[in-house]
Amino acid sequence: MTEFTAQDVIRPRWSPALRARAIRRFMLAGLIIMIGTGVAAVCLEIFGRSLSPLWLTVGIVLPSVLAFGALFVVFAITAHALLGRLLKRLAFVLFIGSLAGIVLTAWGASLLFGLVDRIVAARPDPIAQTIFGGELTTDEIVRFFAATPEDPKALEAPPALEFVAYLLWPWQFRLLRDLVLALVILGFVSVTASFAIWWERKVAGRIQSRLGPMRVGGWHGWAQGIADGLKLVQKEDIVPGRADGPVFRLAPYLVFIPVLTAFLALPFSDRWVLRDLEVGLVLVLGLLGIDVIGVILAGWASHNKWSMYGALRVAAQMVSYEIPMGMALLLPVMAAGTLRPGAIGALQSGGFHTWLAFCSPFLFAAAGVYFVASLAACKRAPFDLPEAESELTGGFHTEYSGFRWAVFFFGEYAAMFVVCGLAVLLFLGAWHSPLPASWGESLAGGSWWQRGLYALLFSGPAWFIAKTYALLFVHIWLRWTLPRIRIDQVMYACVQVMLPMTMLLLLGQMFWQLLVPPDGITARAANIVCTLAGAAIVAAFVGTAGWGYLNRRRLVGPLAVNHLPGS
Amino acid sequence: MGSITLMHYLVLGALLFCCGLLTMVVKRNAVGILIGVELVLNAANVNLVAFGRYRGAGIDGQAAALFVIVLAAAEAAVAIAIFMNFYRHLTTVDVDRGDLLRG
Amino acid sequence: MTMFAPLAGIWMPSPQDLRLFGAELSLVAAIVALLVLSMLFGRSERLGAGVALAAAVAVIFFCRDAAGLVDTGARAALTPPGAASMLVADRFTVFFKLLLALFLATIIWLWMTGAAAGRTGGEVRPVPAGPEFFVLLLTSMLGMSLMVATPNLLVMMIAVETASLPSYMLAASDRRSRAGAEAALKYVLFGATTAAVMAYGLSLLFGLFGTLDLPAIAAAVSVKGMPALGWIAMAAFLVGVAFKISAVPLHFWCPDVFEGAPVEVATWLSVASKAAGLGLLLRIVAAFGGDVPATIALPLAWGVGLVAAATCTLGNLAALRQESVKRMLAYSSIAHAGYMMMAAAIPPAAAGDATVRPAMAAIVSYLFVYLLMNLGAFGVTAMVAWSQGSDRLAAFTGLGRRAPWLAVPMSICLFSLVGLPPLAGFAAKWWLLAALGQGADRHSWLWWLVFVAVINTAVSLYYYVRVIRQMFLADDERLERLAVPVGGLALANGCAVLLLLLGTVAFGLMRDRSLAYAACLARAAPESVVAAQDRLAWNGGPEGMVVNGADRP
Amino acid sequence: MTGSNRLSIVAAVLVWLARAGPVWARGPRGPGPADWIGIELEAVMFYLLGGLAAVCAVGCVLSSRVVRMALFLFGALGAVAGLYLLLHANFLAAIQLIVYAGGTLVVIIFGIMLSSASAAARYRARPAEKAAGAAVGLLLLAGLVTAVGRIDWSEGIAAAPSAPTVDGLGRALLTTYLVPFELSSVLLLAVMIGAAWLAGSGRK
Repeated sequence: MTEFTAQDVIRPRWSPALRARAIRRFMLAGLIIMIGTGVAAVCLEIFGRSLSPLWLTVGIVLPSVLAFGALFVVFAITAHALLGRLLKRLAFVLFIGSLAGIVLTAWGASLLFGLVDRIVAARPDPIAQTIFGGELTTDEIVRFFAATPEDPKALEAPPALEFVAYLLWPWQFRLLRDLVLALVILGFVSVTASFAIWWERKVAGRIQSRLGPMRVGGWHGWAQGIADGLKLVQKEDIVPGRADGPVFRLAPYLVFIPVLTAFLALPFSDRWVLRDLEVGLVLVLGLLGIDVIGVILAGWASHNKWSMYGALRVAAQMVSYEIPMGMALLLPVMAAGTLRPGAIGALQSGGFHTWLAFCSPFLFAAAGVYFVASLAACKRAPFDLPEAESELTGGFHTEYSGFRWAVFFFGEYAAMFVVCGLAVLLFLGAWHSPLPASWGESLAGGSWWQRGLYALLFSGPAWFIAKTYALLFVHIWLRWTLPRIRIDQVMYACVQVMLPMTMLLLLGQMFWQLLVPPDGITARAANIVCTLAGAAIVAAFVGTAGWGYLNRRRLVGPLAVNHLPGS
Repeated sequence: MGSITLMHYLVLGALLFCCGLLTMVVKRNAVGILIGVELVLNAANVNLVAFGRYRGAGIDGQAAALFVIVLAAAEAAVAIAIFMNFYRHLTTVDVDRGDLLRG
Repeated sequence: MTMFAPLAGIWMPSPQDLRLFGAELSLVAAIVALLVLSMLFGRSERLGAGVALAAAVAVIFFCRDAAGLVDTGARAALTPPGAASMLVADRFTVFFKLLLALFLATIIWLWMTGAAAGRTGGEVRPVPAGPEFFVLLLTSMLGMSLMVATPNLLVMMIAVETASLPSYMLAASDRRSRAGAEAALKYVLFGATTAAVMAYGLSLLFGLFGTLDLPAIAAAVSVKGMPALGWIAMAAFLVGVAFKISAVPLHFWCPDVFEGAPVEVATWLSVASKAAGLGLLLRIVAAFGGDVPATIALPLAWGVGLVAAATCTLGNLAALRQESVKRMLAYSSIAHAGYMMMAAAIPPAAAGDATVRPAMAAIVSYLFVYLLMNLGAFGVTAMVAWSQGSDRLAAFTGLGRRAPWLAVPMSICLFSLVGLPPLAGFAAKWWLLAALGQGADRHSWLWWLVFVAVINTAVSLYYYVRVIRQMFLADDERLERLAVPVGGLALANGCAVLLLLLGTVAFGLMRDRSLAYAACLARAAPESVVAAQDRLAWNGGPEGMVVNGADRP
Repeated sequence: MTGSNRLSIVAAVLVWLARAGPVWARGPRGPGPADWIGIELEAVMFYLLGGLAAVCAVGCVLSSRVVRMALFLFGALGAVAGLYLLLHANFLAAIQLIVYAGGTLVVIIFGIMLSSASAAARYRARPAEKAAGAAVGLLLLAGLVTAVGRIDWSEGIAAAPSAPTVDGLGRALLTTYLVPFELSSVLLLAVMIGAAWLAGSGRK
C-alpha cells in the first residue's frame, strides 16, 4: 500500500459550518414542501373530486419532485463530505459493491418486474394505466399469493404478506420501473467511464514504456478513475468572467444527457433493454448526433479563441462524419430489414459465421468504414482535432474545470461505449458468443445454473459488454499509436473518401441482395472468405498481444515490467 | 377527464405559431428571424402529426411532416449560406443594416 | 426478370406516365449531367450553359411529345391506383413548361451575351460563374414547372420551395456585389417567412379536410361549407403563393431583388417566377369553381380581385418615382402581375361555362406577350448597364443616337408594356379586359377591376415614356457610342419584331374575341401549343384534373 | 429495551403503515376513492412536454441574445420530438432529432458563431415594437384558438387510428409520395451544391 491518501487530492471547498448550514436549510425546505404537499393532497381529497391534470401536476407532482430534490441535495452534500474519507478505506469495497449493485439491481429489478407482470397478467380485465391508479390493487396482490389450488378465494393473509403487497404494488408502473433502470444505466455509465479513464492511462503507459498510474487504490492504481472523479467534483467552480454564464453551465449536460438517453434503446441482450423500439437505431443515431450542440455551445460560451476554434472544428467534423457513419449503419439494416435493435441482434445467433459483418463482402467493408467513422464522430484520435492539446490547449473544454469538465469526459466515454456497442450489435453478433446459440438450447430452458451457463457460453449481456470493451480497447490503442492528422485531411477523408465509399458499399449491398441468392454458392463462398478473414484478424490481434506479452522485457523494459503480475 | 384531445395539440400549435411569427417580426438579427421560421414550421408539424393521429390519417400526416422537416433543413442551409455571404460584405447580420437598396 | 423479384409487389410508374413527365425528368437528368460533366471536364461555364440549353431543348421536345399524348387522352398521376394524383399532365401544364423552356433558352442567350461582353470589353462585367449557376437555374425551373402541374397542396408547397430556394442563391450569385448579398438576404428572409406561414396553413387544411388533394378539398367544401378556420388556413396558404407573384402586401422583396441581383437572374425571376405563381393561383381558384357554392367561390374571387387591384395600383405608383431603370421595371412587373391576377379574380362558373376559359386564355396569352416585352426591356437595360456600369435613368441619355439598335427595340418593348395599340401588349391587355368584361356580365363588380386596370394603364404611361424621352430627347454630345454585343442586339430586336408581328396579327383578329387568342398563339407558339387554350383543362371539364387516376389507360 | 423488542415495534409500525397505506392503492376499484385521480400518464407527459415547448417558444421571442434563442429552439425541438412519441410517431421523433436538432440547429448555431462579432452581442427591440408585437401576437393567438375551438373535431373520424409503422411510412414514401420524395431529393442536392458554392471563399 502506498502512502497516498485521498485527503491529499481532496481539498474541501466549504467550511464545515457552511456545509452544516446548507444541509439544514435544504432539509428544512424539503420538509416544508413535503408537508405542504401532504396538506394539499389531503385538502384535495376532502374537497375536490375532479381535478385537472395541470393542477395536479403543479400542486402535487412538482412539489414532490422538488422535495425529493432537496433531500437528495442534502444526501449528496453529506455523502460528498464523507466519501473522501470512506474512499481511503473502502475503495475496493465501493468499486466491487457498485458493480455488484448494478448487476443485482438490474437482475433483481427484472425478476421483480417479471413477478409483478405475472400478477397483472393473472387479472382478468385490464384498465388504463395512470400515474397514481393502476391495474392492480394490493388486495389482488395479497390474493395472488394467498390463493391456493384448493381455495382460490382465500383471503386470510398474514399481515406480513400485506406489507409485501404494498412493496410490490408500485412496480406495476412503467414510470417507476424506468426510473430504477435509468439509475442502473447511470451507474453503469459511471463505472464504465471511471474504469475507462484508468484503463486509458494504463494502456498509454504501457505503449510508452512506463507504468501509468500506480498509487491510488493499491493494485496498479485501479482507483485512479474514482479518485480523479472525486478530485474534480471538489474543485473550485470557475466560470470565466466574460463567458455566457447559463450557456456555459448548461453545455456539459447537453453533451452528457443525450448520450445517456441513447442507452434507452441499446440492447445488452434480448431481454436487457429498456425499450426495444421499432426505430431504435435511428433514435440512437439521432441522440448521438445531438451532443454536437453541447460541444459547440461549450466552445462558444467560453469566450476563448481556442475554445471557439475547437467548437468550429467539432461542428464541421462531427456533423460530417455522422453521414458516413449513418450510411454504413444502413447496410446491416438493409440486410436485416428492420430498424429494431433487438431483431437485428436476434438475427445473428447462429455462431461466428452468421455475424452480419461476415455475411457479405460489402458488410465486411462497412464494418471497417463504420469503425473509422465512429472514431471521428467521437472525436477520438487520430481525429481528435477539436481538443488537440498541442495546438488548441484542449479545444472546446479549455475553460472548463472541475465537475463540468468531468461531465464532458463521462459523456465522451459513454459515447465511445455506445458507438462500439452499435458496432457490436450490428456487425459483430450482438450479445451472442461465437458458438451457435442453438447448441445450447437444452441449457436455455433448464435450471438456474444451466441458464447461467447458457448465458456465459452462448448468449448474454456479458458477451455484449465484453465485445464492446474489446472495441473500446482498440479506440484507446489507436489513440496512443497514431499521430493526429490535419483538419483538411480530416475533412478530405470524410467527404472524398468515406462518403463515396459508403455510397458504393450501399449500392453494392443492394445489388448483392437482389442478385445473389442467399443460400447459393456465391453467398456461401463469400461468407466463408469473410469469416476466415475475420477470424484471421482476431487471431492476429490475440497473437500480437501474446507475443508482446511474452517478449515484454525486451519490448517495454524491465522497469515497467517488474511490477506486472506474474513477473 | 384529463385525457388529451386534438384540441390540446392544436392550441399548442397555435401558440408555437404565434411565438414564431412574433420572433420573425420583432428580431433584427437574420438568424433570429430564421429561428422564428423554424418555430412556425414546428407548429405546422405538430398540427400535421396530431391530425394524423386523431383524424385517422396517420401516414399522410406523418409523411407531410417529414417533408416539412426536409424543407426546413434545406431552407436553413440556404439561409445560412446567404447570411454568410452578407456577413462578408457588412460584417453583421443585422437586417436593418441592409439599406443599400431602397425606394 | 428474376433480379427484380423482391420488388414485384411494389408499384412502379408506367413508361407512359414517365414519358408524360419527360420534361421534368430531362431537367433532373441535366442537373446530374452537369455535375458529372463538370467533375470530369473541370468547372467550365460554357459547358454549363450548353447543358442547360440542351435541357431547354429537351423540355421543348418532351412537351411536344406530351402534348401529342395528352391530345390522345393520355393522363398520368404518378401515384399508385387508388391514391390521389400528385401530378397532372394537361395542355395547361404543357403550355407553361413550353413557355418556361423558351424563356430559359433566351436567358441562357442573355447570359452568353453578357459573358462575351465581359470577355471582350474592358469593362468589369460580373458574370455569375460556375456550373452551379446553371444547376440552380435548372432546379428553379424544375420547381416552377411542377408548381403548375400539381393538384396536391403538399407538392405545391415543395415545388414552391424548389423554385424559391435556388432563386435566393441565384440572387446572390455575383458574390462580389454587396447589393446582390443584400438582395438575397431580403429575398430569403421574406421567402422563408412566407413559406413557414404557408406550411402552417397547409397543416390546418389537412386537418380540416383530411386530405391535401385540391379537388377533394373542393368537393368537401361544397358539401360541408367552409368554416372560419378554413378561411384562415386558405389565406395562410395563399400567402406563399402571393409571395411568388409578388402581390401586395408581399411585394417588398421584388424591387430590391431585381435591382441587386444580376440582370439575367432578375429577368428570369421577373417572368418565370410570376408565371408559375399565377398558374398555381389559377389552379387553386379554378378548383373552387364547379360545384362549390357561390358563398365560398365569391369571397375568394373578391379577395383575389382586391389584392390584384392593390398590386397593380401600388406597383404603378411606386414605379413613378424610380431613378433606377431595373427598379422601375421591377415595379412595373409587380403592376403586370396585378393585371394578370385580375383575370384570376373572375369567379369560376359552373363546369363547361364559357366564362372561365377566356380568362385562362387571357392570362396565358398575356404571359407569352409579357415574356417578350420584359425580355426585351431587361435585355436592353442589361446591355446599357454592362457598358455604362449603371442602370440609372441617366445612363440612358441619348441612347437614340449612341445605340439606335438598342433604343428602338427598347421603345417598342416599353410601349408594348404600356399597352399601346399596334403592339402585342395592347392585344394582350385587350383580351384581359375583354375577359373581365365578359365575366362582368354575371358579376357586375368586375367592372371596377376594369376601371382600375384602365386608370393604371394611363398612369404607367408616364414612367415608361420617361425612359423613352431620356433616350431620344435628352442628349449629351460628350457621350460616345455604345459598343453592344451582337447577341444582345439580336435578342432585343428579335423581341421587338415579334411584338410588332404579333400585335399586327392580333389586331387584325381583334373583331372576333373568341378566335383572337387562338389565332395569336397559333402563330406565336410552336404547333403543338396551337390549341392550348382550347383544351385548357379545368376541373369538371371533360379533360379535367384527374382524380384517383380513374381514366388512365 | 432489547434488540428484539425494538425490532418488533418497528415491524408493528410498518404493518400499521401498510394497512393505513395510500388510499388509491387499496381498492376496491371502480367508481370510488381510487378513481378521483384518473390522470393518464399521457396527460402528464403532454403538459410537461407541451409546457416545455411553450416556455421555450416564448423564450425565443423574449430573449435578446441569438445563442439563447438557438438554445430555446433546441428545447422546443426536443419537446416536440417528445410530443411525436406521445402521438405514436416514433420515426418522426427520431428524424426530428437527427435532422432538426442534429443537423438544422447545428447549421443555425454555426451561422450564429460565424456571424456574431462577440458572444455578448444583443439585438434589442424598441419598446413600441414590443408592445405592438405583444398585442398582435395575443390577438392572433386568441383568433386562432377561437377559430380552432369553433370546429367540432370529433366528426368524421375514421376507424380507430392505428399507429403507422416505419414499414408503412417507407412504402408510402416510395408509392403515394413518390413525387414529393424525389422532388425534395433534387431540391436537397441543388441546395447542397448552391450553399457550398455561395458560402465558399470565392476561389474558383
